[in-house]
Amino acid sequence: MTESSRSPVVLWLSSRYENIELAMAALEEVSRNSGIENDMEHWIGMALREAVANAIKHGNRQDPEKRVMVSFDVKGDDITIRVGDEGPGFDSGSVADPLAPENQLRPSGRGIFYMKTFMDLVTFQNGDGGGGTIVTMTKNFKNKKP
Amino acid sequence: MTESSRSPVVLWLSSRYENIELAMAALEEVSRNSGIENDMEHWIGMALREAVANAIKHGNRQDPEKRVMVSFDVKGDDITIRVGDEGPGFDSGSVADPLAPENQLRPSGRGIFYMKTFMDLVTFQNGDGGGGTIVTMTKNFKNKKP
Amino acid sequence: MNKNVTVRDAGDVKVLDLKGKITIGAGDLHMREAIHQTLAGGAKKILINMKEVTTIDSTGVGELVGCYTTATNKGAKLRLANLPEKINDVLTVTQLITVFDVYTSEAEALEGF
Amino acid sequence: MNKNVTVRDAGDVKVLDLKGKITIGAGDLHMREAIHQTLAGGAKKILINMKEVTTIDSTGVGELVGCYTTATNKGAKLRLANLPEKINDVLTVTQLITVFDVYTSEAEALEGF
Ligand SMILES: Nc1ncnc2c1ncn2[C@@H]1O[C@H](COP(=O)(O)OP(=O)(O)O)[C@@H](O)[C@H]1O
Ligand SMILES: Nc1ncnc2c1ncn2[C@@H]1O[C@H](COP(=O)(O)OP(=O)(O)O)[C@@H](O)[C@H]1O
Repeated sequence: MTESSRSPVVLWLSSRYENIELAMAALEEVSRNSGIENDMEHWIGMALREAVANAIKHGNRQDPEKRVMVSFDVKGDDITIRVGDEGPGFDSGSVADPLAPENQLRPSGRGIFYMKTFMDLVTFQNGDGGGGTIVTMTKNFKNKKP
Repeated sequence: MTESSRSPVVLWLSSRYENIELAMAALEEVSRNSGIENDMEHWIGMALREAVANAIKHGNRQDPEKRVMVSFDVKGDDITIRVGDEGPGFDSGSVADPLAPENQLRPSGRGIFYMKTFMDLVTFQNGDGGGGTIVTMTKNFKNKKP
Repeated sequence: MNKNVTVRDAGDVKVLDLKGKITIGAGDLHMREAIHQTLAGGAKKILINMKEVTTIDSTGVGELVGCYTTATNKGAKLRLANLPEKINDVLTVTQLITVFDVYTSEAEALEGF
Repeated sequence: MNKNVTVRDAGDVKVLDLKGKITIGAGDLHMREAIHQTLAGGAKKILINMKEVTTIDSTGVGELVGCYTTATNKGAKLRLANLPEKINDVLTVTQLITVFDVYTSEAEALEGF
């Protein structure tokens, strides 16, 4: 194993919620191979759950024919996870703040917030021609949790 | 979940032996979602290990830049697993029989035999232009083990 | 799918024991159903015991919030007890820990309910 | 990587306790090293205790065969004991179960070694 790039792994999953556990199983393996500790893995896993759930729900609208791509890349002490879908894309800048008092009792709208809380950096890209979303999340897994 | 086609899942793994465990983790999830029992999963997993190991070793020659594709498809009571590599391809017809007396003490040459023993049907295809091998293995997981 | 909610009585309090993952597609709907059933049965005091919850995602958190609102709207009280540290953290970062009535133990939660 | 071979003495027999997965990239080389070391140390009787082996693949089986050949070539005897059912099945289908000297228990294997 070289230090510079370990365990590049890509999954293509059909859009079913049960496949979230498959992405989690992959994270578990990647964590084991890269020395990511259990607590850290838990928080990264939390962000991964949210990203894959959004790709299935909002992106692919649970169409099992549409795929969710999940990739894992470890370089040094950084893990980068990408989650892509074949959905309509969206404007991540206009998502409501779940901490605003008027949103506090809303039953939804916390997923992206959790992703940003538990990872160091989260960015969203829309695919060419507006189709699809790719979320890129990075975390230095040797740092303490938030 | 519809009966006709559950859990299509595709993995793209870099050519490292440790990623075999990732394919196994995926099989475990697929098995859970499809009602494949533990003993049956063990034998299917045995075939999967051999196929992925061959793709990494003989196909991609452990070049981590080259990818191994693993896909799972469940239709009714049949699971179909495909394992693809980016290697030179080979002629599966000319592989030596590991049960022949002169081969019994050879330290290798049993992988394909195990795949065929533990699955119902195993076929090999070479990619276009001779590049790559795709192994397709099918098993009725409601049948008894061999 | 494993049913990961069971309901029991502690005096006039309905106690819901949650277990495992409260996540999208998994435990999220069971909790809602159980709460709705107990409310439909006329319960005015509901205690959610989170001791055995291993993971909760934003959907699970949303369900908790929804159950809290539904209970309040029906004039019932809802309390949470035994939050594992990680679950506590998840509610804390979204500032929900102050919205919910949270107790460290079941005994404490039942007292003066 | 977990070392999944430990070596101990039972009289003049070297007992190798294997554990976990004897598979490509995992436990395959440890076994070979351990056998070579005990042979280099002059051992003439080696017992492989497979009790804790959960999985063996064709590479692991190949290593077993290789160890058997190496031992035989050095005038040493090699026995296997405590094969879990699935491991036994894997050796049976390739007709290796008759090649190896297999015993159901360690005591049986040590007797008259
Ligand atoms: N992959 C995606 N594709 C399209 N829209 C998305 C995607 N991810 C998030 N969104 C949009 O952003 C909103 C906020 O997402 P999130 O914070 O995860 O909360 P929730 O999923 O509970 O609505 C969603 O309601 C949806 O409109
Ligand atoms: N994916 C593959 N690409 C190229 N050659 C392969 C592949 N899989 C198997 N082979 C060839 O078939 C032979 C027999 O394979 P197998 O029965 O698995 O035994 P072993 O891997 O121990 O040699 C290999 O030695 C190799 O030459």
